[in-house]
Amino acid sequence: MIEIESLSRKWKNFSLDKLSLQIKAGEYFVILGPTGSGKTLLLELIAGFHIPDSGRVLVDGKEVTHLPPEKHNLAFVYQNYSLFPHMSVKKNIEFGMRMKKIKDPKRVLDLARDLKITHLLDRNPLTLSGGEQQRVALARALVTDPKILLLDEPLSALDPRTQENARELLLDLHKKTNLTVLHITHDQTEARIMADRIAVVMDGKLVQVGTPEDIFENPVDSQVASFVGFENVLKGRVLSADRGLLRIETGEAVIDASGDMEAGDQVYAFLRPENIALSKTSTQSSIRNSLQGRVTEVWILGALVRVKVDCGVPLNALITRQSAEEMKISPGVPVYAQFKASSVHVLR
Amino acid sequence: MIEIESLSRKWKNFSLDKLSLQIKAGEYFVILGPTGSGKTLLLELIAGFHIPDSGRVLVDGKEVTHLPPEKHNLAFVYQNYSLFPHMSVKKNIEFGMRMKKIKDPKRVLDLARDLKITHLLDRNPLTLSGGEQQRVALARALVTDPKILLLDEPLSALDPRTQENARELLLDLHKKTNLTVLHITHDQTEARIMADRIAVVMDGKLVQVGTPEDIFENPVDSQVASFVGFENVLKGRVLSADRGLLRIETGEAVIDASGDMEAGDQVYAFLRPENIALSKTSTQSSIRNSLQGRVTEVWILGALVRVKVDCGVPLNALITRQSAEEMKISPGVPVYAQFKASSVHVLR
Amino acid sequence: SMTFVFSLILLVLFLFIFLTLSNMIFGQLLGDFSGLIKAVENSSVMGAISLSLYAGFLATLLALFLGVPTGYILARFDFPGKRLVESIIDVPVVVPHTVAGIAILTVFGSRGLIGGPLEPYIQFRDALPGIVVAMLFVSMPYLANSAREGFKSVDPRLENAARSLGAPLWKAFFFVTLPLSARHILIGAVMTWARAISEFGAVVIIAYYPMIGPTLIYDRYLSYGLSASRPIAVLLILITLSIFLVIR
Amino acid sequence: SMTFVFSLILLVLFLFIFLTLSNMIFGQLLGDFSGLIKAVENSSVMGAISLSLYAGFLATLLALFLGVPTGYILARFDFPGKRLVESIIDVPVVVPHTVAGIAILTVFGSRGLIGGPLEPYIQFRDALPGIVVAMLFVSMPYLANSAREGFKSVDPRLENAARSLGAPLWKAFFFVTLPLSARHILIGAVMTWARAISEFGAVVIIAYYPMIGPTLIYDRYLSYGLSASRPIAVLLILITLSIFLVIR
Repeated sequence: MIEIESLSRKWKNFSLDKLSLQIKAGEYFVILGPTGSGKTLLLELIAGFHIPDSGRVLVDGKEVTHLPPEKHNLAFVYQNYSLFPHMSVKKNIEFGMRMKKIKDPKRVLDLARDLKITHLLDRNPLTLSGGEQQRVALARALVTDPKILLLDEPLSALDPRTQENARELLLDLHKKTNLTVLHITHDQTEARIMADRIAVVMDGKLVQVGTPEDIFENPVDSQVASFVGFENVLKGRVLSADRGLLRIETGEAVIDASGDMEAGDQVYAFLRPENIALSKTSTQSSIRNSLQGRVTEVWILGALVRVKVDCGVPLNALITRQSAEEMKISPGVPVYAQFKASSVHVLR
Repeated sequence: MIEIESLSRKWKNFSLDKLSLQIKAGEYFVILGPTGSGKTLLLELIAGFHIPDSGRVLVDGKEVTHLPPEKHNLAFVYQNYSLFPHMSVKKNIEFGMRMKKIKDPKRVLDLARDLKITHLLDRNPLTLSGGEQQRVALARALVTDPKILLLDEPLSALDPRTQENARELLLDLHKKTNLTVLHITHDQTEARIMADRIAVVMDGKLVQVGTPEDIFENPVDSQVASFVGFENVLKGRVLSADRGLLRIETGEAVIDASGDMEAGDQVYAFLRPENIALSKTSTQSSIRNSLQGRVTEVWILGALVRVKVDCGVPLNALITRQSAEEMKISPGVPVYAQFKASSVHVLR
Repeated sequence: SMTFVFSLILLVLFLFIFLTLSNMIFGQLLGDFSGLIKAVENSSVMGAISLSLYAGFLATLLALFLGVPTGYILARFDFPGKRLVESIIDVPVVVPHTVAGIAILTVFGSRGLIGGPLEPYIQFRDALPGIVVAMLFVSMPYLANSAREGFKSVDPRLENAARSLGAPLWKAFFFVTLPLSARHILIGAVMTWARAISEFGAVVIIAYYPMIGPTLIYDRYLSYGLSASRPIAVLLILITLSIFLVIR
Repeated sequence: SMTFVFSLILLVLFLFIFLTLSNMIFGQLLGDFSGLIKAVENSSVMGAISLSLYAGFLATLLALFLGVPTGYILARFDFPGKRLVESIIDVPVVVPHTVAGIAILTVFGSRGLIGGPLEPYIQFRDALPGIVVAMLFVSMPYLANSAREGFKSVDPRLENAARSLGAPLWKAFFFVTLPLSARHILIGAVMTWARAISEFGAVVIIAYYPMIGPTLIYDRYLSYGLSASRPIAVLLILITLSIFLVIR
């Protein structure tokens, strides 16, 4: 368990401002935030590489704020893995045991087998692929059996295919060993897939903590909303509110949404492009918006197509190439943009 | 018009091997190939920065193979834009005119207006964003009114949003000025969107030339096929062939495809993940394959979900998150993998 | 802690250098200021110091003329024997100073390979040309290496871009490559000049006369002892350091 | 073309350095080989050369002891006045050699700030310690700068990783940081040693005797002329260059 109490620190261009956070034992906790938001600084403060300007860090109830890093007893894996380039993979893994004077050669071999790096033990780390380096870094960090694992952007140096395997590996490790994992990333998809809970950090401040559902379905403010992928931001006014069902006027369109606003409220409606479907025919219903409009721009992005539709308000939709071809989507074509009322996220 | 005749050159780790190619006047021509395939070397040979070991380069019918680069009369824009950091944006754009002793200040201003960089003219290029730098580099290259524009990976240094604008800009420029554009890239989507014609270069050799449709629907060999996104590669045997409609046995499945093979032929069938739809119900027809299978792995990739299905052969499908949720796709779930016979590309 | 011990050692090193120089300088300024004034008023002292600065300047000019093109070739082209050429150009840095003097005298003396044929036209021994050649020999590598690093730091694609815009190679060099490596070359020139005017051993062998600053200091020290040579030493270093500060 | 002209200039520079050294060396080897043999058999010649190598070795050891911790602090920490400290540590490179000698004599002479109190225990003037101090003063910056660059090239995250694995700072330093900057430090040590044994001006002022190689060359040149000093010069440079080649 990690308790962070009102932690502040300025360092180079980064700063953290009175950040408090509790991470439960055994949790897979992800800190999500854009590049430069101070995430790595936070991780380095927890690991003891920096001393905070104010505030405390407690690990399992014991204050470690001013202890040197070697007394924090947690495993730390950097984005670039930071393997020692002058030691073999085996020596890298044994390093922690040498420092802590633990003799247990079997543990190195067991861990190497679990992480599928037995065949790499005599290699130099510089000759390994990104995915292999990561597994070695994990073995090195876990060999002395720490209870807490800190991961600094663990997937961002890997190519997409290796990322898939690495995610699986990390979740597996977490499940099997009952580790508390604190993982930082700027990638919302990664956070959504992996986290038990997520904290969103922006500009050195904690903005929201919650389950992935909380964060991705109910972002607390517009900054979080657009960071987690609600690209369509519609400014409007609530026309009527009836038991949670809102009618909102935005631009020259009226949309249905759900929320606890009142008639007359000025609101913002957030909508993900992938939640907007396009159709040649209208299929109106009480819980489904269907706005008539006209395609203004089309961009093919591999298997997906991004379509801008003018429905009185401009909407960005993301559809498959196949359906774009079937509907012969191109600028000027009339379409209906359809989305569920429940996929509109409304904030004041 | 550019004619390349049997061009060979070894340089560092790159080499070109007897490459011949003709680019027509006014064409938007894309050279597509993986990193390290020698694309940039080819472009630098055309521009005269290297002398080929053998072969010739002709521009508008005139041989330029051994002329120094300043006599090639073509515009060259590097991936990093290579703006002169010790000159203002304006001086950068004027450089070509200074060298060619052309005095026409209006041309600089007109071009700056067309490329929307008038407000940047007094800035230092190092302070510009990637997209701005690219527009300045284009202005600098085009100010002396060349007939041919060579682009070295022009989009790969830009973030995705800026890429969209840059594509539009390049296509616009091409349309308005009747420039011959030779654009190299490793990105198949970029090639597909932008090219009039595409040449695929691999390991220094020309593998295929054709329209985007030719390349992406009818790759000549398995190397090109998997490079342009046919991720599913099924090895099989033609059971029957009837007026272009093939039945192919692969693994424990039989699929329909089209091609001019004969019964008994050993073939490879290529299939894009985005062309495979998943469904809970079978909708068999003569031109649509529908293979019964079971989900083995699921990976959420933002708005898309990648699903591995075992249908007697393993198939990778790419579907939207929405439909994955509606079908409650998860490992173990039975599904039908459906794809048109026409989206199977068959090669011997 | 380790950091504390290391900081103490840094302090010792700093004090060794700082005290050694400041003790001499302030000892002179505070203890015997009139000696310094006398040195300034002495024409042979000022003549020797001026000669140091002037000969150093000439050596630097020659070094620029030879070192800038050399640096460019080494930065841009590969050729067989390149590593040997680079090593030879670096050798003067490690040659003991009087050995360099003997070598220069052998070649540029009146019976030497170069000095012999040139004897009717130019005198090296005990003359300004000899001083300049000795200074050039020991300081040359600084300029050639700086220029090479400067040119290496300029992306060749900038040169290519200039050429595709219509610049022949020499225009690309003068309008793009040279301005962008000017800082490196300037720093190299300052180091070359400083190395040239600091030289004693190589110069004293080919030309005891006319005396440069370091030779005069040695001469006074031998004839009249420490107190007679120290004012000149202080004067020389103060002038050198202030020229440095001005250039930076 | 420009490339051709530049290549010619490179050739001139190369020949200037190569001919100067090879003319002296081959002139001796081919023209007066017996003179070289006599020098090898002469005990005062071999004694002076050995003293050069030995004193240079001691200066390098001291430089390592002082320069490695200094380089680490400068690479890893920011503190007020850091730029001043770095500048002062670099000053010996630009101090004229006889000026350095005068400064060292001022401080380490028998009436000096340090030499005075130490007089009963250790003699600097005309003694090995004086030679070593003079060599250390002029060569120190090479080691401190190399070590600093070496430590800068080691990612601090490697140190952090070692510490999170249970290593206190000094173990992280000795097991991770130091081995990874060993190459830089070794190159710095070789340069320091080369600079130390090449010094003449600073050494000759604090200690004409016991004679080091460069001093003996100068002494023989003054007393007996070029032909008497050249064999020693050739011997010294051959020994120096071969030690270099062995180390590299």
